[in-house]
Amino acid sequence: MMGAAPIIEAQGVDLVFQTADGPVHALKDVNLKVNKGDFVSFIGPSGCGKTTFLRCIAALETPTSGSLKVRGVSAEEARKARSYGYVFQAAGLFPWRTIAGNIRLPLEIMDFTRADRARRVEEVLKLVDLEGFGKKYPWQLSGGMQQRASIARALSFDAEILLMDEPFGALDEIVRDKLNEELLKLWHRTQKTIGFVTHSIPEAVYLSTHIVVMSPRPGRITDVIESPLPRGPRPLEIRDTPEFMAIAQRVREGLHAGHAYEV
Amino acid sequence: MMGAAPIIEAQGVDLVFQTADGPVHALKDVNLKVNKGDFVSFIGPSGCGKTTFLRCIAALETPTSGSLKVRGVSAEEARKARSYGYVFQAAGLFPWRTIAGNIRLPLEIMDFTRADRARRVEEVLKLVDLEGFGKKYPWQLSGGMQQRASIARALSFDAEILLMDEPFGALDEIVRDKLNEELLKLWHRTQKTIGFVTHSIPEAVYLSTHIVVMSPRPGRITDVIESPLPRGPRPLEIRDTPEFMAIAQRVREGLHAGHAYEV
Amino acid sequence: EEVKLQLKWVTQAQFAGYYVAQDKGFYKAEGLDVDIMPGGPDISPTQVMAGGGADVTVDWMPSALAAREKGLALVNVAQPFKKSGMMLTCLKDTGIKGPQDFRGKTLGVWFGGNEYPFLSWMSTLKIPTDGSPNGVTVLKQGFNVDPLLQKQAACISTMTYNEYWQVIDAGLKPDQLVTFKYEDEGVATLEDGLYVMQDKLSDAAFKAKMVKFVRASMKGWKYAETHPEEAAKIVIDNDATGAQTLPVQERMMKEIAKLTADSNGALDMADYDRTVKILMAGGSDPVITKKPEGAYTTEITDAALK
Amino acid sequence: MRNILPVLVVCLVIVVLWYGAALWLNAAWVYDQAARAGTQVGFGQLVHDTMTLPRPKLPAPHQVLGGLWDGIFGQSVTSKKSLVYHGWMTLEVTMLGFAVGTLAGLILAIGIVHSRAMDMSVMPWAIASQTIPVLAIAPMVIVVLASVGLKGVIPKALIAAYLSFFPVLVGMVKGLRAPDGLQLDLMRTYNASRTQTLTMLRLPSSLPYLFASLKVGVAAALVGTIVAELPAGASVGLGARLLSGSYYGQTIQIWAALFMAAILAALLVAAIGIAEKVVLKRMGMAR
Amino acid sequence: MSWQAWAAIAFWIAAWAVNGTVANRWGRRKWARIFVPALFGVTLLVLWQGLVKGLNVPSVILPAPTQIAARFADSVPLLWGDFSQTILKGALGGYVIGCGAAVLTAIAVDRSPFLQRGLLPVGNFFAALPIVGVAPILVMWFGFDWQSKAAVVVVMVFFPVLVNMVAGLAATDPLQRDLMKTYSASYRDSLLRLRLPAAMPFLFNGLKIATTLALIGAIVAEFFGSPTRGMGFRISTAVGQLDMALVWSEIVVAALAGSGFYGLMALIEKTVTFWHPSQRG
Ligand SMILES: Nc1ncnc2c1ncn2[C@@H]1O[C@H](COP(=O)(O)OP(=O)(O)OP(=O)(O)O)[C@@H](O)[C@H]1O
Ligand SMILES: Nc1ncnc2c1ncn2[C@@H]1O[C@H](COP(=O)(O)OP(=O)(O)OP(=O)(O)O)[C@@H](O)[C@H]1O
Ligand SMILES: Cc1ncc(C[n+]2csc(CCO)c2C)c(N)n1
Ligand SMILES: [Mg+2]
Ligand SMILES: [Mg+2]
Repeated sequence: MMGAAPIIEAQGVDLVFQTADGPVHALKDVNLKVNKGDFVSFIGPSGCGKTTFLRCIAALETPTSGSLKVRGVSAEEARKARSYGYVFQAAGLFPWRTIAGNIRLPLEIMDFTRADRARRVEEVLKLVDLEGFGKKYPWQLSGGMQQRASIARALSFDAEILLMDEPFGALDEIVRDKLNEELLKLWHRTQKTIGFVTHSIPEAVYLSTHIVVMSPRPGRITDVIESPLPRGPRPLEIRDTPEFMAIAQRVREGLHAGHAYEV
Repeated sequence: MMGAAPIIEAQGVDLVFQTADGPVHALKDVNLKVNKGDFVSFIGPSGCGKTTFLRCIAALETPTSGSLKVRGVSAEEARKARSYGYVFQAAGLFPWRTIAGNIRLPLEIMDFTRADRARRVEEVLKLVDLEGFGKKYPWQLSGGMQQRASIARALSFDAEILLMDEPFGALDEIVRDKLNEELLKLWHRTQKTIGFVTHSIPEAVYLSTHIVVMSPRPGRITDVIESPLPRGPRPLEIRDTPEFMAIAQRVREGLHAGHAYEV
Repeated sequence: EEVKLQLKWVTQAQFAGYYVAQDKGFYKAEGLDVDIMPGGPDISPTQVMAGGGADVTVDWMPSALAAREKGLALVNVAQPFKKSGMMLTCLKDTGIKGPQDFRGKTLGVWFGGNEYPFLSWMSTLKIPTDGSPNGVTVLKQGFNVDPLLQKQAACISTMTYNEYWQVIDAGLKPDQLVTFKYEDEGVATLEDGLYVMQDKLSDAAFKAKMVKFVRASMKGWKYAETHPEEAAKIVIDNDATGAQTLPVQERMMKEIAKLTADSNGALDMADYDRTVKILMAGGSDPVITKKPEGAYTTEITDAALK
Repeated sequence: MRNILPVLVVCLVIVVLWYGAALWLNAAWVYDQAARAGTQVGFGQLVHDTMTLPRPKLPAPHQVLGGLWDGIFGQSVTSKKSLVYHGWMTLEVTMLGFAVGTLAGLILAIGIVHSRAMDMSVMPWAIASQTIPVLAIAPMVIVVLASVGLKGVIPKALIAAYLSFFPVLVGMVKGLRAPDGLQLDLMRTYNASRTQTLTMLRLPSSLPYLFASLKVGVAAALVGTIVAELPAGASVGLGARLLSGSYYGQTIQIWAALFMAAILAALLVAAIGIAEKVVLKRMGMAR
Repeated sequence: MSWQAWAAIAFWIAAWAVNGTVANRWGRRKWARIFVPALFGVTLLVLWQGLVKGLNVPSVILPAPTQIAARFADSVPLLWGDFSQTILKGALGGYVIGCGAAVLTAIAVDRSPFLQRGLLPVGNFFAALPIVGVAPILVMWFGFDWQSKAAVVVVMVFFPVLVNMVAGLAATDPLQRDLMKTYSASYRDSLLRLRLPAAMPFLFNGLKIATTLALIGAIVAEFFGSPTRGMGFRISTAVGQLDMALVWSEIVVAALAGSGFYGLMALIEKTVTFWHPSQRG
């Protein structure tokens, strides 16, 4: 998280929601630099502002104050330049489109040529291991497969950044393990910059180059942990190593410190 | 899971759902004995029949064949005798009733006296750490608080058995840890028999006296692991002990063995 | 030359003269292309005229004069109907023998411009229509004679040529009924006349067209009077709803003929004066308050009947 | 299919009740007639008479069926006495009015979903517009349009449209707003234009709502047409049939026309139901 | 077209611009929620006035809003009499009876899926019988006074409310039903404590639709026979007397009453179903 030209750079980002019950201070003085190729996980208790911060990066939310630059320009301009793919917690596939049709959606919107579209759809379907399922409808697939399709959709137009908000939150542990492994491979292959929100400490530690620990009310970054784990392939068993456990422990402590809770 | 008079006893339970796509064999030859005071967790991949089996015990589903006795009578009779409290994955509170009103619901149905109702509501509200929230409506509470309210509701009429279907599935890790700890205390205090469905290996190991591992298509019990961990209080740190890890590993292996997957 | 004629009611022998003139080519012989537009319960012919939707309309004089006082300058150009066919038909077993027995009873009346003769009659009889015990209770009568059959009213409004016979057809015998013809009670007002907008009459071409129209129409009427069976057939052919039946229309045509027989189309001044007098005699609530000026012209019939 | 038996049972109950009601309601007339004729009626005579009156207060089911049968099959379809002929006339106007109303509702809904100002101003007035009794304004509309030279089908269709645009408007505003925040956010991450969001997200996800409101709308259009047929120079159509039946006290004719209208409505709704099945199936939305 | 017409059109454009800005800038404020539709309504009136005056439309065809207002002002007692005959007696009476009967029927058939499957299609068929055909028949049966109007209203509101209520009673989710089963709750308990409360949002949906239907039904029925008062009577007779300003005054009363009635039901809905997501705001 050092280096000359960070791809995401937040300085003093503040965000206050005006609600019926009064203002909610969702983000307070958030500072963060993400370099090209980093895999950054955001972890923190429910309501601490992880989603909100990711949405700020995606210009789906506008900070009340502070500066947020993505690829050197404002988040809004970066959105207009289609700089990122976004994966939501729910797959959010359109039920009236086939899997291929869903993946084609951003390509149609961005005016890719017909031939290019077909090629890319094939490509990403292969990437997420869904060849042959293009003609199926979303509800004909299992939850895990739907989630992979939604990742394929975010990858199809090959944006530089991939933002993922608890993409595996709804899946069971074993499916999740498998998708984690695949995501890591994919990241490695494509060298994208990834922002990843999760609730799971092992998941965060297993995947990331940097783990951002947040605390709630108002949402702040309490710790940014750089992972000593290899940037290369990480077998699942790495989770049983003492190194892994040590980082996990550090994350856990960070979390507990910030957890001033009423559940 | 031995002993003279098991409180739950399943013998050769089979359940086939007739669906539009043909029959789904959800449970196949399930045999299980649960003794009074046991804390039994059910774990297994998605779709393996955990929920279905719990629902059979609650007589919300009727096995196609086999015998299932609860407290020595049929499951249906046990339901009519209000032998258990059931906690669903979603809190399922009635939005038009306050928290206290929701907890009062089973008491009203079961014709408890007015004074008794008030006393019990107060009692269980305290038990789940929600004193002072009785007058709030469900939607005014966080997810964790709602889930605790739903547990309080299941506890209020003091049934002998508590059946819980992924009660903490929707909560974040830290909240979950805390609720796990409290559930354990509660179980210890009340000496209830608990059936508990979960996806999380640490959760299952941390809570249970017995862990039932299931495998899908058709749903079978592949392993029943008796925990060597103390029946008394278990601090959260127990999860870092080698003993704990060993059981967790055994569960994980059992799971992988049964996981014939397409994700 | 096009003429649009708005009728006051649905297609039936009441308007046979026009259909006959159309069917027998009397209009065509005058070089006219006449579009006969049937009316209905919710069609106010005066309103259609005001909107310019028709050149000439069939209307009752009370309604036309009332509209004239409201500022809609309708002018009578011909009067094919000499006599009034309106009457009040009562059930004998209600005990009604004469108009004085109306008090305290419920009477069915048509509204929508047809209520004026009744109201005038009641005010000449000095019977209030407010439902007081000393007066009569007025019902807005629907399209049919049910109120009498179902005994919801002691008397209902009927036409000699139509509703009266419906009552008979429904199974009541003439001797079970008591009828009061407006004609006999001395309160008859002029019915189906032809009316046009006053401003159009300043146009010589329009006047010429009306002369031809009235001449052909009267020819039609006279033909219908003498050939009731054929006239009824023509009416049936022109009824788009398919609801009319030949025997009913033949009977109606014969009754209508009694009303048109004494008219050559020209407005009889005595009838006109009587109608105006009755309408103005409304006591506190007359239908018209001042003597109408220019509410008729004899120019058209003078020219047509030359 | 599994509804057939229950429907038959309910129909049977209704028919039985209906016969009872016919006996009860028509008895007064039969007794009156007997009294006027000075005769006595026994029960058998009473049953026979109440079921066969030419102008009953309530026609017996078989009389209505007879009227329907005669109206549909007993006449050549071009005859003015044929219910098929009048039904067809009504259907034509209904379809035109329905098309216009649907289009208007759609356009307004799209406007409302895209413009806050329209949303805030149009909705309350659209609701108010539906509290105006159509039967009251129908004659005026007919007269006004006649005065500018519009006659025949168009004024009637406009009244039908006036009734049918509302359900479509309400349903489509709901439908076009059906996409959840996630789906809309997804489109934003693609920086999709409003038109793209409309065609690729809002319209497809509004389809189930569209069909639901089309079913209400087509029934409303039929009612509008019939109302418009009353004052429109009572000429053709089921409305005119109802009116002339009423005018001549032909209760059986009224009931036959009424049932014909209800059958027409049922057929139209069923047709839309079929279209719904086909479209949703092709879009993979029917499971 | 004369100057009035052009002025009205200019006003329209200006008002549209004002509304656009207000809605976009202050759209969430309370005053804007009233101001914007109000200005829109005023614009409609101005446009109407301008076009009627500008195009010289005869007042027996379409009176100008000012004429209607004047007529309204000096016939308040008459309008009130008609209002109480048609709305207070006919519409309201029928509304209460019809909705009440529908709710009770829904509860009665709720226990029998067989009846539901049979009744609803048949019900939908009868609901499609056009009111203009039914009204004369009911007038014949129930007489000329408000009772027959109430009967028409009953027929009109019964099925929409029934259909909504039946849907509402079935609207509980499986989890909630299972919960009641785990308590081994009686039919009465689950009806009173689960299904009735859960049905309320649906019921009010039906009740709101029924408000405008009730109004229309009561007015329309008067066209087919009535005593000499009532809104429908006045409308149909005033047309014959070319008193279009009075006709429109009655229509204004109908629209006001309809909107008011609808608003009242919406208000009651808000208090009864305060817990429903759509009401929490
Ligand atoms: N649109 C909004 N309006 C008002 N408050 C909001 C809005 N979105 C989020 N919040 C509030 O902002 C805070 C941060 O929410 P956020 O969704 O970012 O949390 P999170 O860390 O993603 O939580 P979770 O793990 O539960 O997804 C919360 O208190 C939330 O209630
Ligand atoms: N009502 C039903 N009708 C038909 N099939 C059903 C029904 N309920 C469950 N099933 C099927 O039975 C199997 C077991 O389902 P069950 O819900 O018990 O799984 P589970 O172990 O609880 O899964 P999860 O972890 O996803 O909750 C699945 O294949 C499921 O699709
Ligand atoms: C709403 C209504 N208005 C008037 C009449 C009566 N009416 C006017 S002209 C005419 C000609 C005779 O058939 C008749 C009967 C009615 N029946 N219904
Ligand atoms: Mg979040
Ligand atoms: Mg489950």
